[in-house]
Amino acid sequence: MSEAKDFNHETHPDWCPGCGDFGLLQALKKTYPLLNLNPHDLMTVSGIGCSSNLPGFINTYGMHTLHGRSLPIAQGFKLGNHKMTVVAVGGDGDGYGIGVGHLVHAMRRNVDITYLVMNNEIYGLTTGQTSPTSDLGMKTKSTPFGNPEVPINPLTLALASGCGFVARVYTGHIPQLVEILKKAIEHQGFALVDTFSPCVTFNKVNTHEYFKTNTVDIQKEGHDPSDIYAAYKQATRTDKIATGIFYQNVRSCYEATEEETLAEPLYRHKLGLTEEEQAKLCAEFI
Amino acid sequence: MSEAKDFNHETHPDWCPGCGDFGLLQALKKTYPLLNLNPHDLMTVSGIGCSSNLPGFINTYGMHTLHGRSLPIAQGFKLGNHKMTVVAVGGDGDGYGIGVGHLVHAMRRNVDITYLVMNNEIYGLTTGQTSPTSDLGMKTKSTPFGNPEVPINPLTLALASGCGFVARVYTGHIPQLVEILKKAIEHQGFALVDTFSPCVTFNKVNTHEYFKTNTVDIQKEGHDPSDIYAAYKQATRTDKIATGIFYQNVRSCYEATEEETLAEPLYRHKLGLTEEEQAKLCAEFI
Amino acid sequence: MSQKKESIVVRIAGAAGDGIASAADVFGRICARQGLHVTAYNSYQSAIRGGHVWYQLNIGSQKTLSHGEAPDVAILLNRTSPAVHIPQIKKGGVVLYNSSIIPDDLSSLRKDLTYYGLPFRELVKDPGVIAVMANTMLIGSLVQLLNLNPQVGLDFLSEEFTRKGDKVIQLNQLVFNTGVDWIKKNGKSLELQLNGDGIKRMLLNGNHAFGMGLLAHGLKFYAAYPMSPATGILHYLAQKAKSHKMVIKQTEDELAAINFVIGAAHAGVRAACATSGGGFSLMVEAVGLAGMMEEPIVVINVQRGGPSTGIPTKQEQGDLNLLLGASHGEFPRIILAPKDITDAFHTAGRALNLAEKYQTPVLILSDLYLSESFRTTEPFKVTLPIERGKVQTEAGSDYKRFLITEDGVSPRLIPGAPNGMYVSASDEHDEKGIVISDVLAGLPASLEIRNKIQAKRMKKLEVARTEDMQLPTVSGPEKADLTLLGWGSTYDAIEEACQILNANGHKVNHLHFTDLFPMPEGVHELLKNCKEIIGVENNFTSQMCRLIRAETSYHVQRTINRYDGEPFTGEDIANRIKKEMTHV
Amino acid sequence: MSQKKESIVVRIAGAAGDGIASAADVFGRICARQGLHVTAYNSYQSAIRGGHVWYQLNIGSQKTLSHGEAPDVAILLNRTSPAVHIPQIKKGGVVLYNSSIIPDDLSSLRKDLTYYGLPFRELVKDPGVIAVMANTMLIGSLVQLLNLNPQVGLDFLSEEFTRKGDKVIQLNQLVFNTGVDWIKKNGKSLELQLNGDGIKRMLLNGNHAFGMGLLAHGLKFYAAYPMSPATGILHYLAQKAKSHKMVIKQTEDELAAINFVIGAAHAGVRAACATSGGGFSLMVEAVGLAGMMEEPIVVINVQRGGPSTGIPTKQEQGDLNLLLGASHGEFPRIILAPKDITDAFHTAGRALNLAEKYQTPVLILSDLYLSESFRTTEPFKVTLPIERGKVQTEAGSDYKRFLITEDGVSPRLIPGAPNGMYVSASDEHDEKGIVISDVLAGLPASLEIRNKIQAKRMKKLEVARTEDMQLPTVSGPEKADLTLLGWGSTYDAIEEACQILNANGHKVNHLHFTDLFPMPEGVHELLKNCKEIIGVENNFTSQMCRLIRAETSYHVQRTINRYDGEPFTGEDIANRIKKEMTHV
Ligand SMILES: Cc1ncc(C[n+]2csc(CCOP(=O)(O)OP(=O)(O)O)c2C)c(N)n1
Ligand SMILES: Cc1ncc(C[n+]2csc(CCOP(=O)(O)OP(=O)(O)O)c2C)c(N)n1
Ligand code: SF4
Ligand code: SF4
Ligand SMILES: [Mg+2]
Ligand SMILES: [Mg+2]
Repeated sequence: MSEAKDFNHETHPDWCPGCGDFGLLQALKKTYPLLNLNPHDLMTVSGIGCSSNLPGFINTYGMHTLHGRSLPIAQGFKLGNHKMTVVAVGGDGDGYGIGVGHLVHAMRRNVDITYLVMNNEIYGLTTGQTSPTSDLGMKTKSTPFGNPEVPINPLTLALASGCGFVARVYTGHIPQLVEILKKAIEHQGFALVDTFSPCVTFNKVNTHEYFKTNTVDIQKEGHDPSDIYAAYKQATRTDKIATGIFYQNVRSCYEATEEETLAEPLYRHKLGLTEEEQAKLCAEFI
Repeated sequence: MSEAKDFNHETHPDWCPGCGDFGLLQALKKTYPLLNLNPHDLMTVSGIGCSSNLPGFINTYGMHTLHGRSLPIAQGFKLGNHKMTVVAVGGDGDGYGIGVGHLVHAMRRNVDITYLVMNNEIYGLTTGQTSPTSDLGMKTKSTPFGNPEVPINPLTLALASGCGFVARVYTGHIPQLVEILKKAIEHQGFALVDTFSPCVTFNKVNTHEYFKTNTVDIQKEGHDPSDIYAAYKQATRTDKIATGIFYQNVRSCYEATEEETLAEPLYRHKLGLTEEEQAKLCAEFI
Repeated sequence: MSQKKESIVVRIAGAAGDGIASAADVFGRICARQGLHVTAYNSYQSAIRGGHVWYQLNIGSQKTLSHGEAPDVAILLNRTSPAVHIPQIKKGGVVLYNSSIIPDDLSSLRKDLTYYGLPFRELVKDPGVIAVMANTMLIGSLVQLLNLNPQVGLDFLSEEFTRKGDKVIQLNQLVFNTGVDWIKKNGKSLELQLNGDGIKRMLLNGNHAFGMGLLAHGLKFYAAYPMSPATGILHYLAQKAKSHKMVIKQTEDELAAINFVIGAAHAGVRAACATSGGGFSLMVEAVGLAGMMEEPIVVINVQRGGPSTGIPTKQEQGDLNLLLGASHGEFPRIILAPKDITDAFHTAGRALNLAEKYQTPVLILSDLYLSESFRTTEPFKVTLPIERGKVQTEAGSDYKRFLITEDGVSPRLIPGAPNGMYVSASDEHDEKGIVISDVLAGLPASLEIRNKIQAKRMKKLEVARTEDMQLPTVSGPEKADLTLLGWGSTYDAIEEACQILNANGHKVNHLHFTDLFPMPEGVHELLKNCKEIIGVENNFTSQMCRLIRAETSYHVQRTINRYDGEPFTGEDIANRIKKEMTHV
Repeated sequence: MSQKKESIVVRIAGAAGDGIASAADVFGRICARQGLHVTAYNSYQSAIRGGHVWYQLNIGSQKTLSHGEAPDVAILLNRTSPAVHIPQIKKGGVVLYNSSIIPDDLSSLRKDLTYYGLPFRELVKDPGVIAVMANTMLIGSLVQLLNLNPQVGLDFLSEEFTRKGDKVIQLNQLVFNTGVDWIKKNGKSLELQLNGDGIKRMLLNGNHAFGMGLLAHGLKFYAAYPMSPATGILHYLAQKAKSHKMVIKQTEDELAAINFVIGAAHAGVRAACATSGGGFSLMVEAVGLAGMMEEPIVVINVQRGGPSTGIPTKQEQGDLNLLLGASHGEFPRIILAPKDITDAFHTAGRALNLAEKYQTPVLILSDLYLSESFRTTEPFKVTLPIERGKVQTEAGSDYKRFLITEDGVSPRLIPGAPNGMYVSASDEHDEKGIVISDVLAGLPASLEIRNKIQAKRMKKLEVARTEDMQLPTVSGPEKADLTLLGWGSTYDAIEEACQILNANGHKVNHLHFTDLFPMPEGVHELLKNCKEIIGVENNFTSQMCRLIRAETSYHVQRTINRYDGEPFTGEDIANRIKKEMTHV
């Protein structure tokens, strides 16, 4: 049985004091014991960004990779060792900007991994440029006259791409976050959790205060997560910012299509051929 | 006043006889005169694929570029010369596979270009591998045991990404196609037209016959293209394959955010600074 | 000449979609099964139907070293091919064609050829017959023309169509025999000394060999995005996925493909991907990631005519510079360029071993010619045992993933072991993997860590250079007047050129690189001892000669470059050398 | 020594978020406005808050050639900095700090230093005051310590805060004066000969110079994805977008950025993008596209510590190989590496001209040190007229976009002209742009077209080599015993090293490359005439020396390599040379 403290890492997070990412880190440490996961059962994969530094701050196996490429790596790892629980993490730039193509394909492919986006609606690590989720008109270092682009809506994108678990939560709401993380990791197949994780340094609009004031928990409002059209409506409502589980639908995950091959994890397979097997391969060309 | 034949090119298309792409080519030649467009008013931009060969078969300006990169190039060109009408064309692999990240961003960015995807649900030019729109379970050269991935739905993707004009049509239905192309090009902002354009050589499932039998024109059924939720439903219905204009919503296009700069097309601007202007720039650092 | 020819060049030509490749396959297999040697090259274009496509097969009693230049015999399948191909046929050659499709009088084109027009529609009236079967008839006529054993053809057809049932088999055999009989009746077999040695060889291409080589040496994960001429590897492996329990994954693009591979490799799986130059260009960033995170991955780049989309169905050795420079910053990489199909099989295994030995990307350079031309080849036997290097599944008390060691290679723990938790990062890190770029960079202690860990990684290059990289092979006369220098797939063509030149009284030998980078010590020595060197490369700028100069200062001043998209043949090289020689 | 020092090295140190950069800017500007020379380098990490950050300014009456090694004076801003920085201060140096934040007794760390602890909280009690203003106080004390004119500081503050109103100005001036007065009362100004020449120079960094250089030379379109240390160019240009009517676009990634630029360039717009190594790795495929479609684009790669994410806030010259090998296949490219900030301005313009002259990608190599270090620099004047090469807006009767010409450059028609319709393709094409890879590839006529059009493109490289590429500069004594060879941003540091060494009685000169590729004729000559050469590179493998060897066979056998992420200083190089010399 693991405890939250088993996941503490010797390295203190280098995030700014107050950064929303602390919330997710804390919640993960609380969630894993609830799922009976030990540090060595977990592979945390990230891209590049402030948020993507997370694998270095939690005591699990980890890969801290390239900006935008965490999902291909996480999926490749999972197929190589599907007994481990794979959690991909990163920022809005990483996942919805440079990485959005991989995201769209990962959602339809449905490898059983969990993807947590620390969405601060800004590029943190590069010191404050527009991100794909920045508000229209937001002034940043790269858009001093205002962001000219309508932001991506990660939730409708996920719903449209066949994602079987679509949720959103503010990282300051730890109990809700833990609850959702638990369900997301338990979900068989690709799960997306978009977390509002304020950047206290570069985003002076979408602050902790802002999310505390404007979010609403749609589970409390009785939202039915099996109704995809209701989910679309929640994802686009403008009165409040909806949080909670928007949609869940269990469908066969990718690994199931490789059932026989993955009866044993790939990395444990015996390698090489017998002479007969080799000869048989050659015979096909004779 | 242009005529269809003005758009004929000396090069005969190298598509297989019966390829669906002929339909789009023919329809484009019919559409441009209806819009009073001359060959030199048009820039046709494509990626790589059978479908992406189209710019070489029509008498307009053209760029035949890289697999998956037609949209960034088309947008860059349009911002450089927004007086020309820019039409990007390509295949399902080009646009929904390798290029889907650019597509998602182009749709929210809303540069005023038209994007026509010749969707044959297969990789044609590379001789028949699974494409992101191939049916689940489809046997192809790269998936001899069946495609393990749920296909992308380009329409829900477009609706979810803020695309202001979302349509689909079978290239064998020329009058419907011409009608839709006309509206798509007229639409101010990014317009996506997904065309079913059968690959007679490598896709033996989604054939001309198949689309002739299974499509229905939703305009004829009275679909309201201003209702996005109705559009989602049409895009996911299973009784028939819906074609027509699913959604249209005019919002300010990207060029409008650069109104002053683009008062004159960028390529015609006078270049260089006066000595005073140069001195002023320097003075900022003193 | 009184001696009968021991080899013959056959060309089958028509348009894309005419079934040329499968006709060539049938014919090639018939030859191979009689113990003849075959080298077959498909000249095609980036169009699915139409255009001008031809397959050229060089058949011999001895090993044929290239697909040959001008054909002795041509099978023409459509009406546009005579004008293109008849001018290219060797003097006194033979043309076989279906006169129901080509009703024209071909003899007006050239008088010195023998024309056999078989009227398919008249000869075969069976209602089950389909147009493409005319090819089978023409193959039958070819078999008879070359005096090969028709029974081998009949047997092959019956195997080939087993799954389609007896009716189909019989029909095909009938059509085949029609061709045989027609020549018997109306034609005359050629006087040849085509004697098979009875050994049944495989007829396969380099992509098959790469695929089988990976599989045979423990590949378990493969990811790719289709791209000619690399796709054959994907097709081969995809078919073997279930029977050999591999995960073979077509991904959304090449960025994904290589990163999937890195993920799988990190899990402890032997993993590889292949692509062509354009796809490799997209993989560049991740190659550096693998270098930094010390992941054992194998990437095959099957070169084609560039730059950019270029001439995608044509040959070039144009990507060596790309591989040498791939990714920003500095890290160890190994580059291998197998010289033929057998070498492709073994190189695949060797690359998997080296990747795990050095925990760094191993890059293989193939090209369209090696990957797509078919050769008769002795069945492969695995000679290299699978060696996985420093790998462990359990962690000691103070495990350090990036431990500084003498050879630069650190013990690699497969994730999952209790107590071994570590992070592999693309950021610079210390021996434990803890990132030093975040809050420590620039401090005196980190400068030292950085220096050590960068030197550790780079050390692997030096160890590989001395322990594993092979010197170029030298073949032919020892004290030659001229040395032809090549690399990768041009091996056989250069060998053939040497044979031709030496038969002509020259004294030419052949120096050939397969292990390109890091370059072993001793190359300069080898080159210095040559009297005169001509670099032979299928590119514009002599990239290999440039690499040699960068490594050794040796300047190969005279080069032969072919960059029109066609592969070299021995004859072609010999002719160019002869021209060059007049300038010596 | 009786002579007073004419330069001084100041370090401001603390944690990220302590306002170090803006304090350094204020101080640097105050110096610059008195006509002093400033070189300032920010040593920071890949974290937004915390860690150890320091800014080092080398201030001099004469031009300062580097940011210097050990500081004479240090301003310490937080409690963790004394332990790190005090050991590094020059003997007899001075420490300024806010004793309200650092209450510790620092003198226990070193006895030879002078410590001035200013108790900010006691000295400034105004209720409007905020913590970060302590920096202003310390700058005030520094100004007084160095005997600079405080009025310049007061004036600067009033300008700086104009928009924030008089209250803020007055408060800042009050705090500044507090520092001045405190030193007057409790300290002693240093004995220095810091005399400004009264000329007001800019204080700016290389990214500003690139941005302004592009703008001044006709840039109209710029696309980028943020990446340190290149982002400064985006920030600069974004602010100028409206006033100078440019479209400055942040795109979704680097793949998009360069392809946007290609689109805009095709429309006839001067267009560029910049990134760092990782982003450039992603641009590799499109660089080849621009080469093939003959599009005039400029790409700036601002190098940082690699490989992979590496040490992103640190210095390296590690991407030359990447640029040389970027993209599959062969096409012409030009690579320039400006040597300092002024050169960055002019190189931006030159690159835009060369791109249009040769209609091919021009790549600029900068690095973190050049792009992010600040220097006092004379205001820029455009000296290079904008030249757009063979460009036309109207089409003749038989316009051919890829016309074969003597210099390889074809007249470029801006799309939109009636009757000029053409397609630019990444596939190989004929002079009109018609693709030959589809149905024509491999036919004799296409082989000829391919050969000609490939030779045409490659011709541009040869023309550029002779017409435009400049030989390396040589500075210092003519018949030197030792030549230091460098490239790009290390120019000033190597100059400084030469000065130090020559002042020590050595005879050292400096050979410096800015035009890297294609390499002009004559380099070998230059090198051969040197007695002894040491290559000085901010990387592990001496990439420039390797390029020289590949081009000329000349082997620079002795090298100094720094790859710990720090930039060279003259002192550092001189020390390493001295060590090396003992081995001569
Ligand atoms: C290929 C590449 N391009 C750009 C960068 C620079 N970069 C580092 S982090 C980042 C974006 C950070 O934003 P986000 O992903 O939202 O993470 P955050 O820092 O906000 O948590 C960028 C652009 C990079 N590392 N690699
Ligand atoms: C970077 C890159 N990867 C792969 C390819 C090979 N390739 C050419 S076309 C194509 C896909 C074709 O499919 P699609 O876009 O659907 O077009 P279609 O041929 O079906 O019309 C691929 C993978 C390429 N040209 N470039
Ligand atoms: S810059 Fe923003 S995102 Fe990054 S650590 Fe600080 S608060 Fe968090
Ligand atoms: S292969 Fe398919 S997509 Fe390509 S031209 Fe032929 S029918 Fe059309
Ligand atoms: Mg962010
Ligand atoms: Mg397709």
